[in-house]
Amino acid sequence: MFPFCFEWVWDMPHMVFMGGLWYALSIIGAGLTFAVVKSIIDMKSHDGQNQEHH
Amino acid sequence: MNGMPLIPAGVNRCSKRRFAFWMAAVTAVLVWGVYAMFLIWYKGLNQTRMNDAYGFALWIWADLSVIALGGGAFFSGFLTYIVGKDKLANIINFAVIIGFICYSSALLILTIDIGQPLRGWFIFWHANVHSMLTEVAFCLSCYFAVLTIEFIPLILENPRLAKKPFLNHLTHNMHGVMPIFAATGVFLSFFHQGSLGGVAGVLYGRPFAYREHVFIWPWTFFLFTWSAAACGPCFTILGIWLTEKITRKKLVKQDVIRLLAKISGWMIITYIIAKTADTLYWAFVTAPSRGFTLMDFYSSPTYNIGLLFIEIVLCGFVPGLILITRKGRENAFLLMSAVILAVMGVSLNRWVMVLQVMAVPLFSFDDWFTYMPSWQEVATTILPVAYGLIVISLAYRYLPVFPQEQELNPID
Amino acid sequence: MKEKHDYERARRYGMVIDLDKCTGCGACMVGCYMENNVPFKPDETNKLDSINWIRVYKLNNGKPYPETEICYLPMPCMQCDGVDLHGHSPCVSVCPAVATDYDDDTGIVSQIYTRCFGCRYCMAACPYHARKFNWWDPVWPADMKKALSPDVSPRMRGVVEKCSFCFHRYQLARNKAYFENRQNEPLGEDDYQTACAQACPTGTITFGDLNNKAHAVHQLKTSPNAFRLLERLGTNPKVYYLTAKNWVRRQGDNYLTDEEPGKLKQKR
Amino acid sequence: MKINRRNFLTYTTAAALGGAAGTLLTPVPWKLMDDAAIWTQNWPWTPVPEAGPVSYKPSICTLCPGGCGIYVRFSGNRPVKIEGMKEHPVNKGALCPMGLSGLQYLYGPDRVRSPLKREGKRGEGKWKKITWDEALAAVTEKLASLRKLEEPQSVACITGMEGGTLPSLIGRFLTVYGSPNLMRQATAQDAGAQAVFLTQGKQGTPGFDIENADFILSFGSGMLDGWGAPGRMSRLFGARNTAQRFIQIEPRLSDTAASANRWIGINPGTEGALALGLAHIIVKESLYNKHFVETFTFGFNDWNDEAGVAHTGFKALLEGYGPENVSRITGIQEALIKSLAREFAGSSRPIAINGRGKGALPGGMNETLAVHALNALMGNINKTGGLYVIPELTYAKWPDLGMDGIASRGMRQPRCDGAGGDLFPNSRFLLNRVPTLINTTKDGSPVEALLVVDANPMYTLPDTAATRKAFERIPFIVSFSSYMDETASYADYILPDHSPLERYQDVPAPAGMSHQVISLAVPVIKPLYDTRHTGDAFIHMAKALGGFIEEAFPWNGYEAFLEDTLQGHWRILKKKGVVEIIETPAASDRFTFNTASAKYEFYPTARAGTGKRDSDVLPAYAPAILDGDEKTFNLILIPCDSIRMAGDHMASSPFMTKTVDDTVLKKQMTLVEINPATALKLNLEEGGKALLKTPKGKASVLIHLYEGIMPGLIAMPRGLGHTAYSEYLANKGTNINELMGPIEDPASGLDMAWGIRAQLFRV
Repeated sequence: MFPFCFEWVWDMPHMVFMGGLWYALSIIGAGLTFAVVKSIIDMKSHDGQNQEHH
Repeated sequence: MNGMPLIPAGVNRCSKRRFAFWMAAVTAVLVWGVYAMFLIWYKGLNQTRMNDAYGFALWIWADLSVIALGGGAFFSGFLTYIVGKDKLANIINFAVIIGFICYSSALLILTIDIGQPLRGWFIFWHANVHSMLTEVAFCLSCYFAVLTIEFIPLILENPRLAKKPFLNHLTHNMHGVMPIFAATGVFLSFFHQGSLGGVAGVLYGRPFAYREHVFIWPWTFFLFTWSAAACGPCFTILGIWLTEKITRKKLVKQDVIRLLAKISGWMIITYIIAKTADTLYWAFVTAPSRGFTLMDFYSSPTYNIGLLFIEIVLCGFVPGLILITRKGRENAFLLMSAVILAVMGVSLNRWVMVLQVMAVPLFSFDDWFTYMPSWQEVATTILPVAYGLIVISLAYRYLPVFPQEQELNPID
Repeated sequence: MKEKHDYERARRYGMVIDLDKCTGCGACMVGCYMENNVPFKPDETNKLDSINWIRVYKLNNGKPYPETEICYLPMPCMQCDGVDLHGHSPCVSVCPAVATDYDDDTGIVSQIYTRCFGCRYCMAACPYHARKFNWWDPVWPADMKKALSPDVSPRMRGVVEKCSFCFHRYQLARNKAYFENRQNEPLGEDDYQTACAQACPTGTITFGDLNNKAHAVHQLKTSPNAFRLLERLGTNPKVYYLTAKNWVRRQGDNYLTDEEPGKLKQKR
Repeated sequence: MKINRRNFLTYTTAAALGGAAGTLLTPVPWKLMDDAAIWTQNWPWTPVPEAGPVSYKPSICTLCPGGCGIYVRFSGNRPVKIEGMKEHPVNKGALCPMGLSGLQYLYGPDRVRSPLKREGKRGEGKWKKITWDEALAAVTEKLASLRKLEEPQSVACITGMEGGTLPSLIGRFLTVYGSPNLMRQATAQDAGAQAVFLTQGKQGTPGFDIENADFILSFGSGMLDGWGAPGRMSRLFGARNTAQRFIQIEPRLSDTAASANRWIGINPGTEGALALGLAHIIVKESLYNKHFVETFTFGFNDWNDEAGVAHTGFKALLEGYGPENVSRITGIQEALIKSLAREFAGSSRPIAINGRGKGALPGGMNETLAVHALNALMGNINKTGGLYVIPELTYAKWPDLGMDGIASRGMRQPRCDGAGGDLFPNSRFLLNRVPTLINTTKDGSPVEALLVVDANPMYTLPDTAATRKAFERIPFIVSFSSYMDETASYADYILPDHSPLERYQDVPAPAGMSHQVISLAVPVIKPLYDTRHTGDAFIHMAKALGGFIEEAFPWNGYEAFLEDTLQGHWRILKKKGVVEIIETPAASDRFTFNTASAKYEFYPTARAGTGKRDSDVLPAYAPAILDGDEKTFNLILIPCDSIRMAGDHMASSPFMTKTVDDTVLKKQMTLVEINPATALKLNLEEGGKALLKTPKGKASVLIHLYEGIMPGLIAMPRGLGHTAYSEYLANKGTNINELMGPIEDPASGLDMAWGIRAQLFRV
């Protein structure tokens, strides 16, 4: 899974597969971080007011 | 805080007593399953009737089936967020819940199924990128994470939680980035649905399962994704229909259902044509090159050629044709028959691609291998059903799952 | 990058099993049990729940008395080279956790018991049923633990095991060669033999390096009577069988009614 | 910011979540998971074998009479594997599954770990651990009291078939004690030995030079199913040259038949008739070795005795065995009988062998004589590729016996099995007759005390129910078994012997070998448990009994006795483990016979006597009269042997049982083989349940359809159905001896049974 695991090889299959994986994980991570951070900022700026979102 | 209502505003729910009674009944089944599960963890897989010939059995079928049926989530998400079928936003919550249940169940079943559950994480840590199962494990868990993320905003819409400012903002912001998650989910789903097909298709030692490859993917890779996308929505429709029957309420407008049914119908028809082509090529080119005739694979009383007919014609072409015709979709009986047939069809396909693969003898001095699950296997397979019912019940009671419910069931 | 496996030059250990010599005595099985710490249960009659690294099958020509013939067929792990001889044997390519691997030095398919987490995908992939699962905790009654060999680690419940061509013997032979300062020479036939080949009282099993002209298997495998099990699947087993009986050969693979064993165009 | 309950909760939750997230970024969770994974390898029931320096110790496998050479592989001081000894003349490296799993007989769960005294009822399994002093004192006391009553002949001893000096030591003990009743269960080898005595006048066992024969005609001998020394037989089969022909004659396609060049199905029990039928053709067509027959044999042609009485010879006997007649008896086509006879006689070194399966049952004496006659017709006696006689070893070095009156009187009593008496003068022991003799005695039992050494008669004797009934009437039973076998578990005292790898045992004349090989099994490991060599136990008892008995045993232990006995061989044996004596008799000695006529006797004069007609003396075809009426019991049950199963007193090891196919044993049930045609008539299906009934008993069995068995027969594997031992062997299937009874051969008294009538019902 990580390049420091001993079965890791820098070959095409590993790069494609793990590339895809880490790519997906980064998107999920970034998306989540964005939502959480933005919510904190929003909460501060709206002074704790609820927001209509529908 | 305690004064806040738990039940969403503007909808009617049954009495606490009645709900508790229902939950107790389902929980009893759940406890039975959990008991079996612990028995298996404690005593080992000898509690099952799997054997060296039948290393994959009931669970793997259940696993593949729930994932295929949970395919409604990714495909609805794809249609709603990416294609832009806004109408489907009315069922996307339910589709996500079904998906969540299916995928969490699948992961649970996998932890029961492996001989050394404490080493389960080796699949990530020591991943073999050539194995279809590795691909399944990665995409499955990632997609489960996505489903959880998709489920969270809905949970946060519970009236009591929605009062918290941070959670309120979080809901809003998560909705904002949802198309990105949905797209990621579609990407992951495409691969893991496919790699589940690949699991069987790459088995070149098993001529019943083996299929010719396109690049590194066997045909079953595409057929599995395709069939999950085609039949998953049918399971969503079936779920909605059952919920409506149980709650005795109309929850989703019929035009939404019909739209989903129409898309599903076209998917099924195209899928089954592809599946037919695949079957013909396999039966007349791939298998004979390995010394097998088609009937070699269907020579047992259990696994006879009738199965192929049921899978392709009865549970493939028939529901597909019903769903692509307007009259079929508009007739409630035909619609639901088609939906049930399609769900059965995809489940049967998964059954065949797991259990029949194991059953077919490869040597003339071997007989067909037989297998009957033990009660522990049955209990742990029913466990997700009970679990699913509990999650749906809770979600339906406390969360605004169906946006059209208020409109369809106005409270005087 | 993984070094490309040199099929012609590298060692490829294999077996040639002369079915016309096999009397079905089962000595190979017992020799293997003892060598490899194979466990045993009070009831071993369910052969699908019985751990055997090599199992002797009984084939029957199906003809009525007194035209009946039987033939015994010992079946160890075939140590497949896989499609196109790349080492992607049916099992190795599917194991999600690299718990089984193809050794480029010897062509032997390994199994790491402590790595295996028991998903059994390899068992589903193997057409020879060579892989066995530890459905039960192994139990050694009375003082039987004292007979366990330290060369092969006993397995635990929930993992897959299979014939290793007695790989530990290869390692011991290499160590010995190193101490005797002949590490640069290829191992001789006698330096490394599997327990079953050694135990076989009739000399049915010949073991050696298929690529080494000095080893008997090199020549034996080219016999017109040689065939491999289910070779039409493209598994490329390194276990060859010899028989003069056509009916046995026919049962070793699948043939359409108009096909004749040995007369098909074969990929090597 | 004020801390109140609400935001306190929020902050703690946030902190916990943050902490959890933070931890995930450290190696801690991975380390913990890794530990969990490692823990699964350290389950206390997953052993880690201790490593040690590797060494090999040579010895001899004594699990069967084969006497194969072995190397025991050690890891440190633990024996971990048994491998064949390449340089041993018998097996040359080859071993059978039993020998390979020998360590399971050392470490296994069936071992008796200390002397035991019965506590509950017989066979109940309640035991009290006692010391060796107590155990030996109890047995000695019983023996002394029987001597005091002047009834030493009421002590009997059953020994194993291994031969060697231990039975001789026990025989010496019994002689000086005053009992003639030393017995063992006769096998085909004993029938062969008697045939050798009758035809050649020599005491010894027949040896077959299969190595050099070019045509092997086996009358049902399971050459590859455990007959003779299995290691040797398998090795010979693997190394045979293509010119060698091997014909197997039996009603069932056994593993031996499957490996033969040709398998000829025959009506069961008619092998003797076929041998005579073949001889008929050979004689009629003058294909026999005329020089040998004319010069060195007696009774081939008709002859007149000293009194001038005319007698018929062997040639005249053969008149009645023309191909037509023999074909009718055996079910083999006339043309095949003729061609077989010509092929046999046309070979340069043909050899005929008999003894069904492993040779567990002796069979009829006439049948053995008829087969030996085939060898004699070809002159293949005591020469390359032929039938040799391995003379019995004599142990001259022992001091002469002094015997008191009690002993002398006791020794003059008739044997309790009737062997050597008027009825069966040429038989040395007839254990098969003992149960019936005990059961038909009106009061009490002729046997007051029974000592059982290396034997398990309660399992191995035919007609288990009768044996059990007889044993019930024996007041005092002592077993010296190392294992909790059926007899041991029924005994009053168990004085456990060392297991084979823990004890000295000399192995002369391995079964079937063509020349003398003496091997010595040496202990490779100190005894694991509180056991004692049976030889030591007997020497100890002799000393305790005092008087002449003590004087007869001047040795301080079995090892000293063995050293004294083996004399010159001892040093070589201690060093090499084996002495090989290959005697190539000088051409002049080769055909020297010790019979009355000093010739090879086709007409065994030793059988002649008052009232005996020529037809009683010549080896006419005398079929065994099977128990049961033909109409009710319309099928015939025959035992079948497999090298993967042991049917003798050494039971199968767990690993042997593990190799047994599921077409032989399924869960706790034996599968019997029947022909699909028979099954069709009886409405039986593969794997179906059935009830098997014989005049001796009944058993619940499963059905296995097998094309390779003659229609009308039922084959049942020998070696299953143990009631004692551990769960690895007990209650698995049916013991065929429960269904089969002995049939007394009128000529020898030996058990001539090869089957029994039976019926089979679907249930």
